[in-house]
Amino acid sequence: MRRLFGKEFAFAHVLLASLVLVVTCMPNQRMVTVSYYPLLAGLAVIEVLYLLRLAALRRRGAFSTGPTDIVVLVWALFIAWDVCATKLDIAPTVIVPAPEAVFNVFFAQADVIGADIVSSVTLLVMGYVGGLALGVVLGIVCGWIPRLRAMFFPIANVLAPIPPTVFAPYLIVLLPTFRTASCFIILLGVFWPQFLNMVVRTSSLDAQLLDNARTLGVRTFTMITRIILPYVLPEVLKGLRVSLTTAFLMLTFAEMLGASSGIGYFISNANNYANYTNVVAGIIVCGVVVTVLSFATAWVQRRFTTWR
Amino acid sequence: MRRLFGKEFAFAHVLLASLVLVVTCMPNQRMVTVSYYPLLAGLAVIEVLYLLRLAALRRRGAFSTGPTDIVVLVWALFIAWDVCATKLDIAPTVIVPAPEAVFNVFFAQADVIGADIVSSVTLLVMGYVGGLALGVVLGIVCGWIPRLRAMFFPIANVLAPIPPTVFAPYLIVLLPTFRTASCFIILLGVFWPQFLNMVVRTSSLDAQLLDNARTLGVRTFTMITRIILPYVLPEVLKGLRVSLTTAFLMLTFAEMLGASSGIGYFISNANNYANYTNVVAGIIVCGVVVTVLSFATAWVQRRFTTWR
Amino acid sequence: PQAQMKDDGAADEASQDYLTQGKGEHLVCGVTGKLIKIAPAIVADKLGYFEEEGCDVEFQQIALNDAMTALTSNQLDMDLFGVVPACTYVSQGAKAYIFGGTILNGSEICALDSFDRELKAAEDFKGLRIGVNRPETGQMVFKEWLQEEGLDIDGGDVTFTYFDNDQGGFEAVKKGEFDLYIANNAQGFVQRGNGIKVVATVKQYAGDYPCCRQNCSDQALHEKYLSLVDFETALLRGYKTYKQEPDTVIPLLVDYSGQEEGYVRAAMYGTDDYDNVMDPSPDPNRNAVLKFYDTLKNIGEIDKATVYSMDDYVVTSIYRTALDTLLEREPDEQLWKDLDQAYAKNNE
Amino acid sequence: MDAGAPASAFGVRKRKRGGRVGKIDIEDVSFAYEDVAAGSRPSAAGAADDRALRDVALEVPDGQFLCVIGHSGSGKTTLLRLVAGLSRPSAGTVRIDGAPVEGPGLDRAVVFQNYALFPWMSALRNVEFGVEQANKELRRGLTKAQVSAVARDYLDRVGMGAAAGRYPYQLSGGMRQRVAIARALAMDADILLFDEPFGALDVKTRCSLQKLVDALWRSGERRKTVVFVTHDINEAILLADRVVFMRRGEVVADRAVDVPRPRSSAIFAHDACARALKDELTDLFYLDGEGDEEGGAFGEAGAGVPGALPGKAVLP
Amino acid sequence: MDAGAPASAFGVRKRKRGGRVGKIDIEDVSFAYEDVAAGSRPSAAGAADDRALRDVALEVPDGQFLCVIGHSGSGKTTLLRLVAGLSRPSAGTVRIDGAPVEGPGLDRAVVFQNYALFPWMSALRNVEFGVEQANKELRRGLTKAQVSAVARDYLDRVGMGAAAGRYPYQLSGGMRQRVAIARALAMDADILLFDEPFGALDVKTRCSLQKLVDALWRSGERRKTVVFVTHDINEAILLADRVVFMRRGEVVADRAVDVPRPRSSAIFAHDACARALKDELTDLFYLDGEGDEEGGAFGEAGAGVPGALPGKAVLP
Ligand SMILES: Nc1ncnc2c1ncn2[C@@H]1O[C@H](COP(=O)(O)OP(=O)(O)OP(=O)(O)O)[C@@H](O)[C@H]1O
Ligand SMILES: Nc1ncnc2c1ncn2[C@@H]1O[C@H](COP(=O)(O)OP(=O)(O)OP(=O)(O)O)[C@@H](O)[C@H]1O
Ligand SMILES: [Mg+2]
Ligand SMILES: [Mg+2]
Repeated sequence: MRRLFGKEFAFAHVLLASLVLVVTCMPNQRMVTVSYYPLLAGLAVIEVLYLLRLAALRRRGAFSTGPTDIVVLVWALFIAWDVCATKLDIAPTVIVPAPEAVFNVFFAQADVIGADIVSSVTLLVMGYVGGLALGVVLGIVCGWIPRLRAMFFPIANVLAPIPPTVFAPYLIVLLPTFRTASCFIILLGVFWPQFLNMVVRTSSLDAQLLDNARTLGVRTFTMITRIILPYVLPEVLKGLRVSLTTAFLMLTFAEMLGASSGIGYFISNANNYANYTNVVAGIIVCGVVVTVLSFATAWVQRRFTTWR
Repeated sequence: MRRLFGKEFAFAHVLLASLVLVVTCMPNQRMVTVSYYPLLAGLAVIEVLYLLRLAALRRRGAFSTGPTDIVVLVWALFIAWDVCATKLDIAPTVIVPAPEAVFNVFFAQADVIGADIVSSVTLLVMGYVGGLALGVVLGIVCGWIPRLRAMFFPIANVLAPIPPTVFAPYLIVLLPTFRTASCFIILLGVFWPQFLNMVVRTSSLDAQLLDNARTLGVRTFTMITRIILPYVLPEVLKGLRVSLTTAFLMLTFAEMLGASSGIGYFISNANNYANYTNVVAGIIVCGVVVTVLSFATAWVQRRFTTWR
Repeated sequence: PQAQMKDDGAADEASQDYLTQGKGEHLVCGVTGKLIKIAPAIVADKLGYFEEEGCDVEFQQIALNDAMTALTSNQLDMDLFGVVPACTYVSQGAKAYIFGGTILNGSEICALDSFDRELKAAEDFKGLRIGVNRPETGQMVFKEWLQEEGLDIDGGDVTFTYFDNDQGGFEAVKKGEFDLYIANNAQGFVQRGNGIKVVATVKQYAGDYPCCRQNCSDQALHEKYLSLVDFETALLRGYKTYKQEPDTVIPLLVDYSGQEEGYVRAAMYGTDDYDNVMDPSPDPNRNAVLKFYDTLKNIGEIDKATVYSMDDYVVTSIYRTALDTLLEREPDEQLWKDLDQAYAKNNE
Repeated sequence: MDAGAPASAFGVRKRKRGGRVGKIDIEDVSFAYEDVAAGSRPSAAGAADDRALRDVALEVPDGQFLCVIGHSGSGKTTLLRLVAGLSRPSAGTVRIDGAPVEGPGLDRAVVFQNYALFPWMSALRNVEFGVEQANKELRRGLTKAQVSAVARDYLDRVGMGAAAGRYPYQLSGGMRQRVAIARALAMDADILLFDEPFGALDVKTRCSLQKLVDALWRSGERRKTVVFVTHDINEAILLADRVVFMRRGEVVADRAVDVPRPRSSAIFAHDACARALKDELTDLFYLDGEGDEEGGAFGEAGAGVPGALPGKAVLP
Repeated sequence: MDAGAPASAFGVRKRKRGGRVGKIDIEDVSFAYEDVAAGSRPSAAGAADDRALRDVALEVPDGQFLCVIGHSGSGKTTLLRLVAGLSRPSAGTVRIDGAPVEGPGLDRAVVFQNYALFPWMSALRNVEFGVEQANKELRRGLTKAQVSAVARDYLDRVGMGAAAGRYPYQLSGGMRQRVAIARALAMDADILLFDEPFGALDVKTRCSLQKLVDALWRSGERRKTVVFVTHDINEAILLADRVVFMRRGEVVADRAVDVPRPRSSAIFAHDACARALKDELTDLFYLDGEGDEEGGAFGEAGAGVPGALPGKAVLP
């Protein structure tokens, strides 16, 4: 308990203090036209989250150096970044924007970014859930029926690694709206690994479990819905995180076609203008959104795993 | 044994015959300037592979409808494709090129495609192997040492889903050549999932195994090299296929920066000029290369799994 | 109209009907990202010109490469980007029509601040390693020019390396991997202070060449012709505002793109120390397009033996009608007179 | 599938004509696992006679409690699987009430050593699922409430009523086997097949479950036919009407257990017949050196380690 | 780590002054698992006294073969883990030759029920690895060839010489335990700890391994101290110098086994002492109803199902 507020804790706060000093007092070498208040606000948010985490750990009586180590790393990075970019201007100008400018983006374009997040998350969740559901259902059916497996498993193995983005033109022709096409790209990205995984799982079902089901006179439909589906569920839940990562990878590309908002769109648009202030801001938003979604998946996973 | 050459086998060959008839005898509606011999050669290759597969199955005494079902599907697709595109010209002109034209690409540009394959496969293998090795080693180290785990696991979870492509400019600044930068994009794509997976595996090491090692007085280095590494090896081998898929997905994007050959380059270049004949040819090459690499990984997997 | 008559005329005289039909139709127009190259359209939209002309247009985001797919499958009526997709689609027998211009020229050649070689003739490029932004039309025109000047562009005299991410290209220049990098308008401006300067433009070697065009689908042309005319009229008015009222336009574009004012001004109008090479002219520029079609053939990106001619797919009548309308409305406006003169030079 | 099984309404059993319900005939049955090695040379398998069962003939009358004992690898499980319909004999026929077994059927309920329960269903749901399946497939026409009531009833009978809502992972090994037994009984099959159901349990738990099985079997309105595979000689003698001993895929001894019920461990001290049988079986077990994979005791220095692995181990 | 263990060259054992090598003192040791529930209220654990061990005091002289028996959950494994140094006592001290145990050490070799071997190493490599570790950590200065020779020697002694190159999955359960025993012996630790090493084996294999352990222990140049946990009363009496019986974390009986060696199963028929001890322990086992998680036999209809799960089951 005591160690929670030991040397490391003090060190983190010394670092924070120096960071604030650097930001506020050291003279800028690089021309920065924005105020540093948004940056300070950002730092404050990080600090508050860190303290909340510590408090939560303390309540649980668990001790972990994790949060403090992370926050130390974060402050150190911020100091290096601010010193190299804004203060001494020794970093490459375009691709290393000033932290002040990056954090200013969150405030100046809060409404745009908010809308982007909503748009991306909707698209992502639709593609993600659709891909998962299709992957699980088709995977189980193909895995369970040997003939389908023998036919589609090799085909899927060839198709899976082909980047869904090359199918974009076909999707546009085949699907009613651009949004559905974008959605489908994410869906494909999530679908293939899930499908392959489910086929393998289902076809390597525990022999004893199978015997058990067979002696109960279980037929195909019951087999799939009552035995295989619950059997693979923990596997599916365990894979949620990884699938989310894949979905996120696809998002950037999906939003290149037919999106008019979204985080991926925000980043690639900024990229077009070599506006790395926005690019970096976009990446940070990415990170935050992913973290939140990760927590959501972790929750879903915990919620629906009733047996191990 | 008899069923290997039953009704389905005959049906596949009836389909093949109709396909050849359609290709050679039906009048073209669409202007196609190339001969249909390359297409016929392609079909012959598929047929030979199919027969070889059947022969192999027969030798093993195993019966599977798989190859025949697949080949039936392939012939049906070819018939539909040729009829809709070349013969009746009812498919969208640009994005559905004539199969004759697509197969002609393999012959007309054989040297280019050959060089592309070599270039891509080298890049792919370097990134893939590098990503795997780094992911496994760092994953085990971070998974085994609780403090590192508490620090890097959350960080990795935030960084992993950010598409490596947004780091492209930074990679170019930091790395000596384009090729290494491209390589690194693939590496990153493979690294993150592997790293996260290894951290989870290592930190949830079987308690009995751990006790067993502890009673033998095993220290960190021996623990990692002699106990954890071989313990997670089958897991790593099982994941080779999935990682390969990820690596391939990244390849297309990796080859967008500074490549002057490669399959991904070939496709995106063709894409730029809406040359879907080349795009489709590229996708087919992709499929073939992936299949070959898949077989290679499967072999590696079998070869190095000495215990289960 | 003469171009149009040549188009389908011989086959089907009766089909000329479409030239007087399709007013007030809903148009779906594809745009890519928040690019301000389409400034006249943005201005016309923001200032309500489309509504005033009775044109009901909806802007739809779409990737450059996919716009033409959507257009040829009639999911889009028109788009404002890309001359390359239009040419390549037509060369493969698809129906897509260029009916106006978006950008003329636009590629700049950048190098390190320390780069001091004179680049006057093709000879001066010998031995240089050049990075290019792949979709940039200027790089294609430039390659053709070098080729015509007798250089081997496949590594013998110059090497080309392709990038889809401009920043990657610039970083490569800074590291000395490339001597030159061909990028789009205003990238040179962004890179100032990053050790990069603009050393030449493609235009100075190869003359005017088309970049983004206004393309429309077969269906839009034949069923929504008068709506397209109204669109063009509003767009021309937008062009006039762009030309004459920078102080109205710049805030609009800043707002649209989310970029800084300094950037927008430099990109659209140039500054004291930065010349913008891009010209957002709405003229379809038939002659330049046909020449560019040949360029693509010459550098081998479209089939040299293609039976389809771009001739049939550049429709100038829409622009002509819109310009006539405006000449009638404001007979004294110098801009319209200038455009009228340019039209004659560019399209006949 | 189960042509020979009478579709009987739950609780009220209609006896088939001839009065044989649950009679098992094993007629010269042989079985060979399709081994990996065998794949390349299908005919070689027969030559070396590595059949898991060799011409086993056995008749189990209706209502008999048969225990099968024998060394590891002697083919007990294989025999049980054939009766359950999970494997099909390479030669010979298994008949239930005269009809050949074509596959698993709801006239036979099986209790396995492991995986006897579905881990994602609570104890109650596990039992309900069995009853539901029997109800559906045999058209017994029970309502949902009745299914549930039957399941609860049997859980109560095995003393698991209070733990009905728990998931298998929340139950000890013994509790799980209780639930599995409840399910087998609740399905009201004609024949019960047990494959070392208590093999993984400790002595005490084992003992209490033996008593439970015995009591349940005896208290049934009609005694069911039971085939019970075990390693434990005491267990066999405590439970069975008849014990068969298997060695290398053959039945080498077939003994009636003429000991009055109810029985307890005291019988080994007081009942001469039980004692004699135990001694005989123990001799069979221990003196039967050949066929044992655990050769090579201390002092024989390396000798006696058999070249052949148990078949399971060489599967991929 | 092992301050009390003499760093002895292999084969030649230097006795510590005072001559005590391998004496175990368990001094009023208690142990409570940090349960999930306990996390929120650390003090409540002590109140309900759900400690796995309660003030156990036990002294095992050098060279004694001690068997620990008791019901499932009585704390046998926990006790063994404390001696092995895998857990640390909540109260009290475990001493080896007077020095408190700080963690696992190469002066103690453990044979577990499962996972006794590393599945990715061949039988020989498994044994070699143990010898290598002991050699490295205790600076015995053996060459690679010597290590290998020692490993081979012990594999031969347990009759596994011919199967040295096989991987664990290619070995039967009994063969695996032979290898594990070979490793424990080859490491030449002062103390051997066995946790139900034969729990998963069938009767026959069990019996042959009991003989093997007995023979190896007796034939050693010096008898090692052994703590052997088992469920099986016969096994305990056959092997041990002394048997302790545990119940609910306490030692409730502590008996010497005064039966001359070598022993065989015949002792239960002929040796009065063995018989008496067996009866006494059997009584302790069976008549000891409380503390048993398998309550509620047939007829008690739902009563007796305990509310508390075994601790392991509620862990995450
Ligand atoms: N799936 C399998 N594939 C190949 N051979 C097998 C398989 N299962 C069992 N065998 C072999 O068949 C023979 C009989 O095995 P079976 O499982 O019926 O024995 P068992 O008497 O049940 O043994 P145990 O007491 O160990 O359960 C053995 O030689 C065994 O090695
Ligand atoms: N990891 C654990 N976490 C919490 N409680 C545990 C844990 N392991 C054992 N227990 C509890 O501690 C007590 C003693 O367990 P222990 O494993 O020592 O018993 P045992 O005598 O070895 O039993 P068995 O014969 O089943 O192996 C039991 O009540 C058990 O439920
Ligand atoms: Mg068995
Ligand atoms: Mg234990």
